[in-house]
Amino acid sequence: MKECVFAGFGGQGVLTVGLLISQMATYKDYHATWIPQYGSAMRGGTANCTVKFGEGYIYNPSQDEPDILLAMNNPSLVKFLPLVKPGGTIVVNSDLVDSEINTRKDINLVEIPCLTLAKEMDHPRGANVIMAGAIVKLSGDFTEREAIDGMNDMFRKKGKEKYKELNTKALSIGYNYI
Amino acid sequence: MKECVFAGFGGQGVLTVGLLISQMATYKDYHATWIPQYGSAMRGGTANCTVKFGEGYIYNPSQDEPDILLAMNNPSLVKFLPLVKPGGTIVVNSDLVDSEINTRKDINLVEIPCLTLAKEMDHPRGANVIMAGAIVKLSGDFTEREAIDGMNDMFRKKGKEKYKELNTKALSIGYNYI
Amino acid sequence: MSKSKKVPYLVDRPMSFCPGCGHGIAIRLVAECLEELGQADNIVFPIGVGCSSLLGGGIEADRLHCSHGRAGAVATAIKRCNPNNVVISYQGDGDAYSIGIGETTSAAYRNERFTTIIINNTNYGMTGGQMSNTTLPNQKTNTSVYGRDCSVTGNPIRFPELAADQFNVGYAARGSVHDVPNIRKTKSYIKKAIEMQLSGEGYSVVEVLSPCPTNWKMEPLEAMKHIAEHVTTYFPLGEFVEKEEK
Amino acid sequence: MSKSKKVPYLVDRPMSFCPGCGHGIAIRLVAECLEELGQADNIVFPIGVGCSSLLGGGIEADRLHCSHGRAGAVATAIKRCNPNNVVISYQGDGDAYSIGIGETTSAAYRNERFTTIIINNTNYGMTGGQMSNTTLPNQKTNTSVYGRDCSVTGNPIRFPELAADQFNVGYAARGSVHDVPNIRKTKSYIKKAIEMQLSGEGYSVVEVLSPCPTNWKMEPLEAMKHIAEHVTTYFPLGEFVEKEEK
Amino acid sequence: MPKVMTKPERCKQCGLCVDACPKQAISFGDGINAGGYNYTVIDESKCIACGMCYTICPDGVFEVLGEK
Amino acid sequence: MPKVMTKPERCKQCGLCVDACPKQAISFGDGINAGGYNYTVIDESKCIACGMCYTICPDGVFEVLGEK
Amino acid sequence: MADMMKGNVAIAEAAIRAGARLYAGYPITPSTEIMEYMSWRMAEVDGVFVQAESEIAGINMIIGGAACGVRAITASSGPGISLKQEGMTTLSDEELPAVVVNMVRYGNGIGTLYSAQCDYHRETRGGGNGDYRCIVLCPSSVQEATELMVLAFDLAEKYRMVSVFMSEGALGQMMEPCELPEMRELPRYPWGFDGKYTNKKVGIFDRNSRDEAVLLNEKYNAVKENEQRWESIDVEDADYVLVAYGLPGRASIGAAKELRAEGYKVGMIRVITAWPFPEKAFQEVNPNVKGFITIEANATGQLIDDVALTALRTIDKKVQCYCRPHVYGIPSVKAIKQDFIDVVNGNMKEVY
Amino acid sequence: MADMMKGNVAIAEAAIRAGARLYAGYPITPSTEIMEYMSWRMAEVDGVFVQAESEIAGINMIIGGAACGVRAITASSGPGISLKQEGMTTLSDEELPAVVVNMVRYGNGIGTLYSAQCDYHRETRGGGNGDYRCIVLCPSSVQEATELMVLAFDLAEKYRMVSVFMSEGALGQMMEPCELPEMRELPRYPWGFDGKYTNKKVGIFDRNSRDEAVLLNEKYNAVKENEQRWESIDVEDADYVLVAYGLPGRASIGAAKELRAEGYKVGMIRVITAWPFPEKAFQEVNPNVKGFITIEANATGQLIDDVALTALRTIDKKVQCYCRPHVYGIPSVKAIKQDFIDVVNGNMKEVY
Ligand SMILES: Cc1ncc(C[n+]2csc(CCOP(=O)(O)OP(=O)(O)O)c2C)c(N)n1
Ligand SMILES: Cc1ncc(C[n+]2csc(CCOP(=O)(O)OP(=O)(O)O)c2C)c(N)n1
Ligand code: SF4
Ligand code: SF4
Ligand code: SF4
Ligand code: SF4
Ligand code: SF4
Ligand code: SF4
Ligand SMILES: [Mg+2]
Ligand SMILES: [Mg+2]
Repeated sequence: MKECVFAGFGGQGVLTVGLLISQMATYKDYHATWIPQYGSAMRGGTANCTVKFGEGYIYNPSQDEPDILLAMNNPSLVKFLPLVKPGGTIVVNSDLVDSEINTRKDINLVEIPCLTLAKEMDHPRGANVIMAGAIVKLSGDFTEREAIDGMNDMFRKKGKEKYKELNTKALSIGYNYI
Repeated sequence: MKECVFAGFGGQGVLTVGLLISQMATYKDYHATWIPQYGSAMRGGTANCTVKFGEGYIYNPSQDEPDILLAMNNPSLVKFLPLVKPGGTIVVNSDLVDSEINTRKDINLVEIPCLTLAKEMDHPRGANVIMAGAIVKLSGDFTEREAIDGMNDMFRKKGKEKYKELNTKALSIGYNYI
Repeated sequence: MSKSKKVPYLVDRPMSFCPGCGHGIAIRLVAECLEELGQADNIVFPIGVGCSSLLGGGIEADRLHCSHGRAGAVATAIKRCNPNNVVISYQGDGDAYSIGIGETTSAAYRNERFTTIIINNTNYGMTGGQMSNTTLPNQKTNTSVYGRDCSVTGNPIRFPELAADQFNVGYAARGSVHDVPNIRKTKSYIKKAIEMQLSGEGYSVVEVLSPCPTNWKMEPLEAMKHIAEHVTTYFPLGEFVEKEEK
Repeated sequence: MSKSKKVPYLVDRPMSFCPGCGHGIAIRLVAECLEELGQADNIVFPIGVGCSSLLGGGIEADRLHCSHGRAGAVATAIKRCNPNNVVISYQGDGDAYSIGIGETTSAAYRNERFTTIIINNTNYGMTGGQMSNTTLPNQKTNTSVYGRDCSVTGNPIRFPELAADQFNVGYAARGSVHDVPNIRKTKSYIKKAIEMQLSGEGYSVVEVLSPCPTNWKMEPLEAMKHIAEHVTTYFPLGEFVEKEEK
Repeated sequence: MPKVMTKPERCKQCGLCVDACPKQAISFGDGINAGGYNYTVIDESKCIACGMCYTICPDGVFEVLGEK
Repeated sequence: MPKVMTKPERCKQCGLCVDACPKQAISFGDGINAGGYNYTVIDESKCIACGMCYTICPDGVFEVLGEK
Repeated sequence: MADMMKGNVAIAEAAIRAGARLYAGYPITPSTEIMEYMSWRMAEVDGVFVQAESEIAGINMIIGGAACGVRAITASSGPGISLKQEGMTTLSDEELPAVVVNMVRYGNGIGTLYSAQCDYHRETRGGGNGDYRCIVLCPSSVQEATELMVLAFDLAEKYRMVSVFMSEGALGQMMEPCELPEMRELPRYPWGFDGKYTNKKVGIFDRNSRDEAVLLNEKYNAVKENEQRWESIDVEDADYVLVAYGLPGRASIGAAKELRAEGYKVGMIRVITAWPFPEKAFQEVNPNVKGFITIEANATGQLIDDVALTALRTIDKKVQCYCRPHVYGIPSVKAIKQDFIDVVNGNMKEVY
Repeated sequence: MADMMKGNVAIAEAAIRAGARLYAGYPITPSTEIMEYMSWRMAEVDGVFVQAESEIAGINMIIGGAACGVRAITASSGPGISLKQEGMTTLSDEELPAVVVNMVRYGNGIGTLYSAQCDYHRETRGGGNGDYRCIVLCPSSVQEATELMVLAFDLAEKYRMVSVFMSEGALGQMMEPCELPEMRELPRYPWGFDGKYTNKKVGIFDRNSRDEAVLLNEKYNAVKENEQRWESIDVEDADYVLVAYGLPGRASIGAAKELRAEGYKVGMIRVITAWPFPEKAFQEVNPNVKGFITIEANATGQLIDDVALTALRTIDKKVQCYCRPHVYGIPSVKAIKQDFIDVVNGNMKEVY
C-alpha cells in the first residue's frame, strides 16, 4: 500500500492530482482512497489531500505516514516534512519551493520546476498534471500507458475531454522528467 | 396516614378544600401533601386533588387508595368510587349528586346538601368550606378549633381575611352537620 | 325563510373548547368553506399546538399535530408533496407568531401555496393565559401581571399586514368572530384564502380575532364585546392584499 | 492633506477572510465608529456563525461566538444584563435572515436596545456558497445551480425595510462597501445606529452589502462592480427609519 | 315541523346564542346535560329560522331547517 | 517622511486599493509575503495621502500619516 | 411550622434566593408556574426577566446572561427541553454556568402532560452534539427541591457547568410544607463581560480540542469524585436493592421500609445526582447482593443502564439487574412492593 | 471497475436510488454536499427539494413529507442535528419513517469541523424528549455507505421508525471506488395523507400512552431481535476483542489483523447497527475473553457503555472493558495497536 500527500495553495490543483492518482489506481483495480483536508482552513489558501492505494484493503484512509509527498509551496513542505516515512520521497515544485527548508537526510527530495515546464509546453494550468506524471513514475506502480489511460478515463467521465492531448503531453513530460 | 380525594366541577372550589385540609394538617405539625390533577383535562370542567396527611413521612403523594372522597358532582362520584378504600367514607354534595350511583356496600356514604346549606347561611361560595368542615369531623384528626385556626391562618396569609367570619361559620356548619 | 344551515360533517362532533371559545366558530367556518368549495374530501390540516390541539378529536380529516410553531414548515412539505390537496395550517397566535415566527414568516416569504388560519386570542390559551406577541398593551396575563409593558416587550405584531407589505403573498386578511356580521365576513375571507390556494397563485393567511373567555376571565358575551371594543382597535379588520389571479 | 487614518486597535491584526472580502472593511468601520464615539472599551460583540466567525481572532474585545442564528437572543440578554455596555451583534445574511429570522425579528419586534450589523453577501459564504434569503433572482449558487428561482424560493428579503415598516425600531439602514463613497456613507449609518443605542431609544440595524469574491467566483474588483450594478438594484441603499431622540 | 333542531348534549351554556337571537327565541331550560350545563331551548313560536344561532354557536348545537 | 505606511504581511493581493487610488500610486511589487501573496508597494512621489487606500483595504494594510 | 407551597413556586423562589438574576424562557406545562412567578418576582430583586419568543431564544438568552456573569435559569419540559439541546451543549462548551429546569412530562414528540421520568438518558448523557455532561439533580420533595436549587447554582458556579434540575412534573404541581432557603446577596460571577475585555477567557473562539479534551475529562472526573449525592437505607446487608430517584424514589423508600418490616432483606438507593451517578452508594452495598431493581416512570427503562454499569464497577461479581418501568405517574408503594415480589418469585426477567 | 466517488455524493445518490423523494435541510459542513447534490438531483426524479430556513424547519418538512407517505431524508452535523431532536422524537412518536444523516463533526457547542464520533450516546439513546429509539447505521466505507442508505430506508419503512445514518465527517469528504445501488421505482408508502382521510392512523392526536408503551417495547424488541448488523473477525478464541465502528472500526480491523499476525489472540467487532446494538456478535466471543477494548473518536468514551452492558448480557463472567478515546480523526492502525499493547501491559486502566 502506498500513501501520498498532495499539498499546495488552493489554486494549484493538488486535490486533482490526488484524485488522478487514485483514479489511475482504481483503473488498475487497486483499492484506493482519497481524503481531503476540509473546512474553514481552506480560507488560509492551502489545500491538501491524502491518497492511499494498493492491492490490499485500505484500513485507514486518513493521513498517516506518507511514502510520497508533493509540496507545491513552502508552507506545505514545512507542514508535512516531518510526517514523511523514512526513505520516502518528496516532490517539490522547485519554481516556488525553497529546498533549503528540507532538514531530513532520510528522504529522497525530487525537485521539479513544474511551472516552468508547464509554461514551456504552453499549458500553464498543467503544472499539476506534470507533477502527477512524475509521481506516477516515482511510485513505480503504473506504466506510462496505464497512467495516461487512467487519467483520460477520468477526465472523459467528468466531461473534461477537451484538454486530452495537452494533459497527455503534460503527464508524459512529468513521467519522463524523472 | 389519611388520603383524601376532592373532586368536582372547576368552579366548585375542590382544590381549595384540599388545600385547606392539608394546611390544617401542617398547622398541627403533621406531614402533608397536596397534589392536583393538572393539564388540558381542565377544559372538560372537572378538577380534583389528592391530599395525604399524617404523623409519618408521606412516601407517595399521589392518588392511591383514598380513605375519604369528596364528590361535588356526579362525574366525580362515578370516576372515583371504585378507588375508595374498603371501609372508607364518601361525602357527596347531595344537592347535585345522585346517590343511586353508589354501588358499593363497603363504604360509608355521607350526603350533605352543601349548596342549600350555603344558601341558607347567605354565603353561596361557602359550600366547599362547609364540606371541609364535614370532612374534618369525619376524619377525626382535628378538633373544630384546630380546623378553624388552621383555615383562618391560611386565608390570612393569602390576604383573604375578609370572609373570616363567614368561613368560620361555614366550617362549623359542616363540622356539626355530621 | 333563510337557507338551511347544518354543521359540516368535517366538524360535526363535540368540541372540547371552553364555553364561548372562538375556536369552535372559526373551525366551523373553515369547514363550511371547504364544503362549499367542494374540497371537504381533499384537505390536509397541519395543526398547531395550543387550544388548536383540541381539534384532534374534533375534525375528521387528514390532520397532523405539528410540533409547537412548526406548522408552517410541515405545511410547506405537505403542499409540495401533495400539490393537489388543499392544505390549511390551523394555529394560534403563540404558535404562529412567537415560537413559530421563523416558520410562519418563511412560508409567507417563499410564497408557499397553502393557507394559514391563525386564531388570535391575544394570549397563550392552552397553557393558562400568558402574554403572547398579540397581547394588547396593558393587558394583564399570567406573565404580565401588571399589564403588558410594550416598551420592553414590543407592540402587538400584525402579521397579515407584515406578510402583505413585505412578501409576495397571495392573500392576507384579518377577520373576527365576535358577532354574526363579522363571522360572515370572516368566512368570506377564509373562502378567498382557500380560493387563492386553489388558483395556485400563492400563500394565503387569515388571522381570526377570537375570544378566550377562560383566560381573559370574562363571561363569553363580555369577551365578544371586548373584541369589538378593544381588540379590533389594535388589530384592524379587513383584507391587506389580494393578488390578481392569472 | 487629509486626516491621518489608522486601523483602530480593536481590529488592528491580520484577518482571515478571503482576499477582497467585504467583512474586513465592515468590521473596521464598526471599530472606527466605536473609537470615535469613545466606546471602544465599552463594547460586547455577540458574533454570528458564518465568515463572521473568522473574527474570533480578529477583534480584541468581549465577544461571544453565538450559535448559528441566535445572536439576536444572546444580544438581548447581554444588553439587558449590561445596559451600560454597547452591544453589537455582527452577523451574516444567512445567520440573521434564515436560521436566525425568528431571533432577529423578535429582537427588532421587542425593540431591544442593541445594534445589529448584518453583512449581506447574498449567500452562505462560510459553507461554500449556498443560496440564502438574500440571493438575487437567477443568481447561481451551490443550491441554485441553474440560478435562483424566486417563484419557489421567495424574493430576496429586505430586513431593514421590514423592521422599519412593521416594528417600532430606532434605526434601520442599508449601506454598501463596494467603493469609497459608499464605505463612508455606510460608516455614517453605523455611527447613527450606535448613537441610537447610546440614546437608549431603540433597536438599530445596519445591513451592509458586501462582496464574497470566493463564492461569487469573481475577482475582487469584479465583485465590487457586481454590487454596484446588480446587488443594489434589489437592495436599495439608504436609511429607512430614524427615530427622533427624546 | 320545527325550524331549528338542537343537539343539547353539546351546549356549554355560553349564552352567545341567547344574545344573538333577534327574536329572543332562545333561553336556558332546566335540563342539565352530561357536561353539567343547563342547555338551551328554543321557543319555536318566536323563531324565524334566521340562522343567527347557528352562526354564533361555537359548539355546533344548532341546525336550521330553512330552504335547502 | 512617508505619507503612507503599510503592513505588507497582511496584504492579500486583492487589488482593490490599486483600483481605488486616484493617483495610481499603488502597484504590486515583486515581494511575496508569508501568505504567498505579491504585496502592494506605494510610489510616494505620486501619493497625496488621500486615504482612499486605507478606506477600501479589507485587510488593514495601510496607515495614512495625514494631519492628526 | 412551614406553609404548604407549590413545587414550582418553591423552586422559583429558591432560585431567586440562590442568586438567580436572569430568567428567560417560554411557557410549557407543567413548568409554566416557574416562569409566571419569575415574571413579576425578578423585577423585585433587580433581576432580568425576558419572555423569550421560543425555548431556543430562551436558552440563548441564558447564554448571553451567563456570559455577563449573571446567575441564569430557565425552565421547560418535554419538547421544550429538546429545543434547548443546542444551547445546552454551547453553554457546556463555553463553560458557562447555568441552571436548566426540566419538569419532566411523559412522552415522545409533543408528548403528554403526565408526570414522568422519560428524559433520564438524555439529561445524563446530553442530547446536544458532543461529549459534554451536565450535573443532574433530582429532588423527591418540595423541601429538597429548594435545597437542590441552591446546590444547582453552587455546583454550576464551582465547575462552570450546566446544572440540570430534573424533576417529575408532579413535583412542580404538588404542595408540601416547605422552609425556603435564606436570601443570598451574591455579586455576579467575577469573570463576566464588562465591555472592557477584562476577562479573556469567556467567549474565545479558537481553542485546541485535544488539550480541551484532557481538561474536560479532568473536570468531569473531579465532579464524579466530589459531587455524588444520594440517600440510601439498609444496603449493607441487602439481598436486593431498589434504585430509583425523584418521586418514584421517595415511594420506593416507603416500599423498602415496608418490605424490611415484613422480613425481606431489602435496601434502597435514592439517586439524587443522576450525574455524577452515585457510585459511592453502591460501594456500601452488600457484596453478596442478589439483585438491583430499578423503579422508573418511563416506557423503556433508562436508569437501569447506569445501575448495571455502576454495579459492574463496584460489586465484584455479576449481579442481576431488574427494571420495572411504570410508564408515567408515581408508582404506589404497593405497586413497588409487588415489583419486588415479582423479582423474588422469578416473575420478572432481569435486563442485565 | 468502479469510479472514485465522494462519500456525500454517493450517499445522496444512493438515497435517490433507494426511493427518497423529499429532501429538506440546511447546509452545514461536513454534510453540505448531500444537500447541494439533492438541490438539482431531486428535480430529475420528480422529487421535492426544499432549502429550509433552518434545521428545525428542515426536520419538520421531513415530518410533513413522511406523513404524505414520501420517503424523506435530511442531513446535517453537529449543532444542526441538535436542533433536529424535537423533530426526531416527533417522527418517532408519529411512527413516521425517515432517514436523518449525521455526518458527525467533533465538539460540544458550535464545535469544529473535525471528523469524529462524539454523538454516539445521543444517536443511540435519543436526544429528544421521551423513550424513543432510532435505528442507527454506521458505514465504514463509501461502498458500504451506499448499501446502508438503502437499508436505512427499508428499515425505516419496515418498522416505521427513524433511521439515523451516523457517519464520521471524513467519510462524507473522502472518495473511494463505489458501485451504486440499482435505481428503484417505489410507490409512496401506502398509508400517507391523500386529503380523503383514507388512512386514519397517521396524525391522530389522542392516544393511550400505557398501551402505546407496550407496543413501543414490542417494536423495539423486534428490531433488537432482527436487525443487528456487524462485521467481526477472530472473536471465537480471542483474549481481547476490539470494538469500534465507522472509519475507526475499519482501522481497527486492520489493527486486529496485524496483531493476529504478530501472534496476539485479538478479535474485532465492527458495529454496523449502533442501535440495535449487535449483542449477537458478542455471543460468538470466546467465553474466556479477558477484555474488550473500544476505539473511539471522541473525548470521553461513549461506545464503551454499550460494550460493557452487552458483555454483561452475553458473557458469563465479569469482563474488563477498556476504552481509548482518540478525540477526533481516524486513529491510525499503529495507534490502535499501541492501544492494545497498553492494555496488555497494564498501562491502560479499565473503565468497567
Ligand atoms: C415546544 C413547545 N413549547 C411549549 C409548549 C407549550 N404550549 C402549548 S400550547 C402553547 C401556547 C399556545 O398559545 P396559542 O398558540 O396562542 O394557542 P391558543 O391556546 O391561545 O389557542 C404553549 C406555549 C409546547 N407544547 N411545545
Ligand atoms: C446550527 C448550525 N447550522 C448550520 C451551520 C453551518 N453554517 C455555518 S456558517 C453558515 C452560513 C453562513 O452564512 P452567512 O450568515 O450569510 O455568513 P457568511 O459566511 O456569508 O458571511 C452555515 C449554514 C452551523 N454552524 N450551525
Ligand atoms: S383556554 Fe381560551 S382559547 Fe383555549 S379553549 Fe379555553 S377559551 Fe378557548
Ligand atoms: S467566503 Fe466570502 S464572505 Fe467568507 S471570507 Fe471568503 S469572500 Fe468573505
Ligand atoms: S334561527 Fe334565528 S330566530 Fe330562530 S332561534 Fe335561531 S337565532 Fe333565534
Ligand atoms: S351558543 Fe351554543 S353552546 Fe352557547 S349557549 Fe347557545 S347553544 Fe349553548
Ligand atoms: S493615500 Fe491616496 S494617493 Fe496615497 S496611496 Fe493611498 S489612495 Fe493612493
Ligand atoms: S486592498 Fe489591501 S489587501 Fe488588497 S491589494 Fe491592496 S493592500 Fe493588499
Ligand atoms: Mg392564543
Ligand atoms: Mg452571507
